[in-house]
Amino acid sequence: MTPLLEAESLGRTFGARRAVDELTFSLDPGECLALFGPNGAGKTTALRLLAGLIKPTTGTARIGATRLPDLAARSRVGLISHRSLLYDALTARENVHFSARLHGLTDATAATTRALEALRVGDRADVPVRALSRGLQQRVAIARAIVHQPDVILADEPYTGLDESGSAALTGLLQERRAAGAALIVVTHHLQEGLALATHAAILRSGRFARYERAAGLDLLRYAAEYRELVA
Amino acid sequence: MTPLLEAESLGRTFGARRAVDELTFSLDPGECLALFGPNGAGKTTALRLLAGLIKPTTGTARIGATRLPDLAARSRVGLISHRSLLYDALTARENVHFSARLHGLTDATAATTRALEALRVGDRADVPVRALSRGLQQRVAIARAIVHQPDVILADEPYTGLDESGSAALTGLLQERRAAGAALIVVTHHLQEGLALATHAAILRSGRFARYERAAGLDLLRYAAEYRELVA
Amino acid sequence: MTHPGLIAASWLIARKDLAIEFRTRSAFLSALILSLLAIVIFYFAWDPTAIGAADLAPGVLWVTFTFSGLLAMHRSFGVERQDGAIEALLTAPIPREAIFLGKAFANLLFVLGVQAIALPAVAIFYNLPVGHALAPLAVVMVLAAIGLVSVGTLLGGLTANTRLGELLLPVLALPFFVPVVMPAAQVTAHLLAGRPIAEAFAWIRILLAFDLVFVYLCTLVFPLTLDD
Amino acid sequence: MTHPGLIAASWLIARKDLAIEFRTRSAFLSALILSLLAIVIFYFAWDPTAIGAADLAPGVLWVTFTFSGLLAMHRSFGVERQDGAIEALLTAPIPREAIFLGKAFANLLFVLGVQAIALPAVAIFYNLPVGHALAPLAVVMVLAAIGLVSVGTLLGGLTANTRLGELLLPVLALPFFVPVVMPAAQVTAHLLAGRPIAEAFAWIRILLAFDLVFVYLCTLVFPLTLDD
Amino acid sequence: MTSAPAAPPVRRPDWLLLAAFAVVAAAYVRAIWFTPPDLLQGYAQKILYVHAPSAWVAFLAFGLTAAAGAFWLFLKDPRLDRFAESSAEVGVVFNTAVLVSGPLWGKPIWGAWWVWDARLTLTLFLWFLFLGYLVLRGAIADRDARARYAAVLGLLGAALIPFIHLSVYLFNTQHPLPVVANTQGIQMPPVMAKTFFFAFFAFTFLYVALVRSRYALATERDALDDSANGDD
Ligand code: HEM
Ligand SMILES: Nc1ncnc2c1ncn2[C@@H]1O[C@H](COP(=O)(O)OP(=O)(O)OP(=O)(O)O)[C@@H](O)[C@H]1O
Ligand SMILES: Nc1ncnc2c1ncn2[C@@H]1O[C@H](COP(=O)(O)OP(=O)(O)OP(=O)(O)O)[C@@H](O)[C@H]1O
Ligand SMILES: [Mg+2]
Ligand SMILES: [Mg+2]
Repeated sequence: MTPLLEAESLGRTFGARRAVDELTFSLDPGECLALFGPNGAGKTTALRLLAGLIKPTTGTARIGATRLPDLAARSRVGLISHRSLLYDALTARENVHFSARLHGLTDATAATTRALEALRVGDRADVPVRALSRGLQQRVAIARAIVHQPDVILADEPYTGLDESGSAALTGLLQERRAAGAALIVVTHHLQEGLALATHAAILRSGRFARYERAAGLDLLRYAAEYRELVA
Repeated sequence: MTPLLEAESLGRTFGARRAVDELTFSLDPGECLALFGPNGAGKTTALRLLAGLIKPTTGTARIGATRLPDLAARSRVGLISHRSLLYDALTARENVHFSARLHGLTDATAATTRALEALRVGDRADVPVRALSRGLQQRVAIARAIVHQPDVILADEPYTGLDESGSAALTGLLQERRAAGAALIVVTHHLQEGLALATHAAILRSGRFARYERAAGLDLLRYAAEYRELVA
Repeated sequence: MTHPGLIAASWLIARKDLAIEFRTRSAFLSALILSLLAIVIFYFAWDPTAIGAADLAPGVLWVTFTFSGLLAMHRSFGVERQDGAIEALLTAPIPREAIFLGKAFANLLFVLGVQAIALPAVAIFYNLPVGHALAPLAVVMVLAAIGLVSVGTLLGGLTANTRLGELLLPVLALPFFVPVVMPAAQVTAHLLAGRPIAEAFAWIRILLAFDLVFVYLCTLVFPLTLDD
Repeated sequence: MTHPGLIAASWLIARKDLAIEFRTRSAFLSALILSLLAIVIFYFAWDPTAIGAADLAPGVLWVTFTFSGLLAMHRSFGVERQDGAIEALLTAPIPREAIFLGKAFANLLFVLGVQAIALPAVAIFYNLPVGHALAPLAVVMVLAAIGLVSVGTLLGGLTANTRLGELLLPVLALPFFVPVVMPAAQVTAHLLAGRPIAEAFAWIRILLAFDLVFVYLCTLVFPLTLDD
Repeated sequence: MTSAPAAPPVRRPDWLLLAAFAVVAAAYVRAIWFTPPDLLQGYAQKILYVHAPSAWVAFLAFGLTAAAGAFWLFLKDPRLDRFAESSAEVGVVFNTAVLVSGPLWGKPIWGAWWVWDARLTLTLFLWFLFLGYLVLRGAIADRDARARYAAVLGLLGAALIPFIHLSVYLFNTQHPLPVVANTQGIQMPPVMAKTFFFAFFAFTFLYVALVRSRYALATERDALDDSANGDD
């Protein structure tokens, strides 16, 4: 069976800086990779490459059989960026609905409501995003990213700004997608947060995997200690 | 002795929404308030009021003896906002240096270098901020906010995007300022993170303090449980 | 769940842009006032005893259109940049050309709206009889607007892209405006001078050719300005 | 550690703005494009048999400045809004007037820069001998630029906080440009026609008065446009 | 936290407004049937009785708008702002009346819709100022900011008027108008003059009545979004 998400010596340089350096890995349906690494390690760049937002300087990324940034591939990806990707003059509902339409959902309105409810911002859905607090905006941003129920979810520090209930909602949502056979990559600086969901864990350092393993057997404290010295 | 930071029935409404509802409290030198609360509780608005960025609809805020937004008061405040407040076309050094000059530092250059070193971005200080990763930008933002060694530090989710070493650097820096007699307010959604520094802890709910107490005696787990049901 | 086609996607984007514009109805109104103001102010930039209104009108008209047009295009990508919204469009399963066509269409409506007011205004304030030449003028304006908008939207994309914006590309795009606006201005001059429309046909044919070429070319080139 | 005074702070801000402008030349480039475009359009809409170059040029020049000026003012606060940088200025211990003066000064240099390029461009296009009147022309341009910039910067700040942004600015600003553009254009015409500047003193007096009144007034009211 | 919107108060017929319309009507009956037509201009001249009074009211309205704004800056009394808003909106209507009646009159009299006479031009720019003022108001959500910005613009506008008049006047004296306009000096038989001033009174009365009812609307709206969810 072909993996759902596949990167082959995927790399990107900015000027002289190798932000991402020939990454090779793949995820099957239902797998979730927790991606850790120090600031500037290349995590965001890696996700942007896998979302087809920027062109790789080396290698390729595939969703199922199709290569990025092909249309068919893009349609299956959902990116939770660390920018909201929202139009702040429009309301939460309008933003999510627009995204739903762009993805060709036939029941865009229903899907929009569902997504907003899932993140518990239904009651604030009709004010301009501009007027929402940061955490509420983050919820809308997530709703926008997953309204089309993508097979591949790329989440860049998705818990940023979320309170307890928001985090719970997000975790629930990611687990649900995973159970439905989606492949996830979650970037975060909180090992615990990341490992809670993960089937695999990886540590990125200056663009390369310093570690990549199954999350099953991992002991949080040991892993944390090793991470610390690995990065130092 | 007069408190260093003082809020008297400080309130702000947006349209009909009471974002902050008549808060009254004060901090002495060396005190640190950890401010918790669900999304949309009013934390950011409260900090913006205390920084003199927005006008209160009720009450007043004072730094030492002087009222905000007086010039003398503003000069003693350092705000770590959840936006970077940086010019992304300029380099980290230029941004911080500019801020240092605005605060009338005589040794602006030295202070800039010191601040950047303290946050361990010295080596990336001379690329445009635009080209920095999110966490690195957050470090620069913090450096900008504290380069003038403010007596009052208002930090709105300051750990956002920071990795281990960044967080450590920030914590160290905040402790140092506190020891030097500064008063701090740290907004965060991670109770542990917040309580690590705090002399006081408060929970904001729809603009009001649901709890406000000394942090000393608090047991993290109990507090977490109580917080959860308080908010739910 | 089928991906929206080129037209459908373009239409979605155009509608979204217009929605943002009209979130406060005043957006369009101000574009109108702007062009009126420009026209009125320009009257005072020249010595009316030395220059007849009819001689000025074409230049004034087209500078006004160009400016309000550029404003629209600039705005239409400023909106996208704000919170990285453009990236949402780039990750969406729509052809990148749709982004161009959608925005171009929204901008076209914008510019046409401005023209619809600006022309009568010029007629009144510069008291020119435009009645006799209204039909050909309208044709010229639509044709020119199409060219102007297609090039301008492309330019807007260039300048909005921080990476390219810093290069000289905007300046390089300048020459492409000339062949669009220049004939328009000349035809307008012809018509307002009351010369026979026949003379203008040559120009109009050129305009048409430019439109076809530029709309096609810009749609083609636009995706290149996006991916980084 | 003493807070920087009004002048010092203004200078800091002006320098910062210019630094940014030099990094990303985008605004200056688009201003230039616009200017050249205007010049070109008028050139092609121009019927040399009907109008003498010396009669047309002044208007073209000032129409051009008006627009490029508007661009500068808009840019100057767009920069601040990006990542909330303006809030850093607001929390800094500097008089708010300094923000106005700093930005106004940067904008002034910006506009003068555009003029410095547009004037020769016009001179070449319409082959006008400007040499003999260069000194008085320069004076007029500076006076006019001061007027445009003071009002424009204030309104730029005002509109930057509204939902309409760049669209609203010209709507509010253009009426204020009348008493600037008109005298400036008239004096320029005088000078290009080789007439003695003495005849134009009445105009220059208006310019001066406008500058004095509005620089003062704008500096005074600017803080009102900032604190939320 | 959306409380129920306040029920709009029951509409009572606006007697003052009705009275004002009656008086204006009376002025017209007098103008058309009991005042001899102008010797030169015939019935076209009847326009005068709309035209000139409207012009007067337009200028009056702008003056009062600017003044109200200026006072608001010191007193911060919302009523002043509401008045400014109402006066501006009513003023723009009368101003438009001048700009329509004028050309309608000018076409037969001068043979041109428009003449760049100082007075005409001034009216035109007054109209632009009005529109800009109203558009600006429409573009700001926050009530306080709206009032402040509007006040600022009003002040600047007031300072601008004389400059425009002066420069346009100079513009015309330097080179006589292409079309002869004589809107200077009113010499008319006493009957005409009486009607003329009656019309002035009637229009001023109408202005007062209109502003009053528009003011009531503004009060209502503010009360409404005080109770509504105030986001934007
Ligand atoms: C400041 C604003 C204005 C005021 C106070 C004003 C006032 C007047 C007055 C008092 C008259 C009667 C003069 C007479 O009978 O000799 C008049 C005539 C006239 N006005 Fe205006 N007017 C104003 C603006 C305008 C505008 C904007 C137009 C637009 C074209 C206009 C067009 C005319 C015309 C065509 C006449 C009749 C021709 C004549 O009597 O010379 N006026 N105006
Ligand atoms: N547009 C760009 N131009 C130049 N350099 C860039 C650009 N984007 C990223 N970089 C560099 O590439 C490296 C990786 O950036 P990236 O954002 O992927 O890091 P990250 O792992 O996401 O860090 P963080 O944890 O802070 O988000 C950084 O050194 C950054 O400075
Ligand atoms: N400019 C604004 N206009 C209207 N409403 C606003 C504005 N800013 C904030 N609000 C509202 O005020 C309330 C408090 O916002 P605030 O940003 O202070 O919350 P917060 O505690 O910081 O939340 P978060 O944890 O998500 O950052 C929210 O309901 C928000 O919608
Ligand atoms: Mg990142
Ligand atoms: Mg917040």
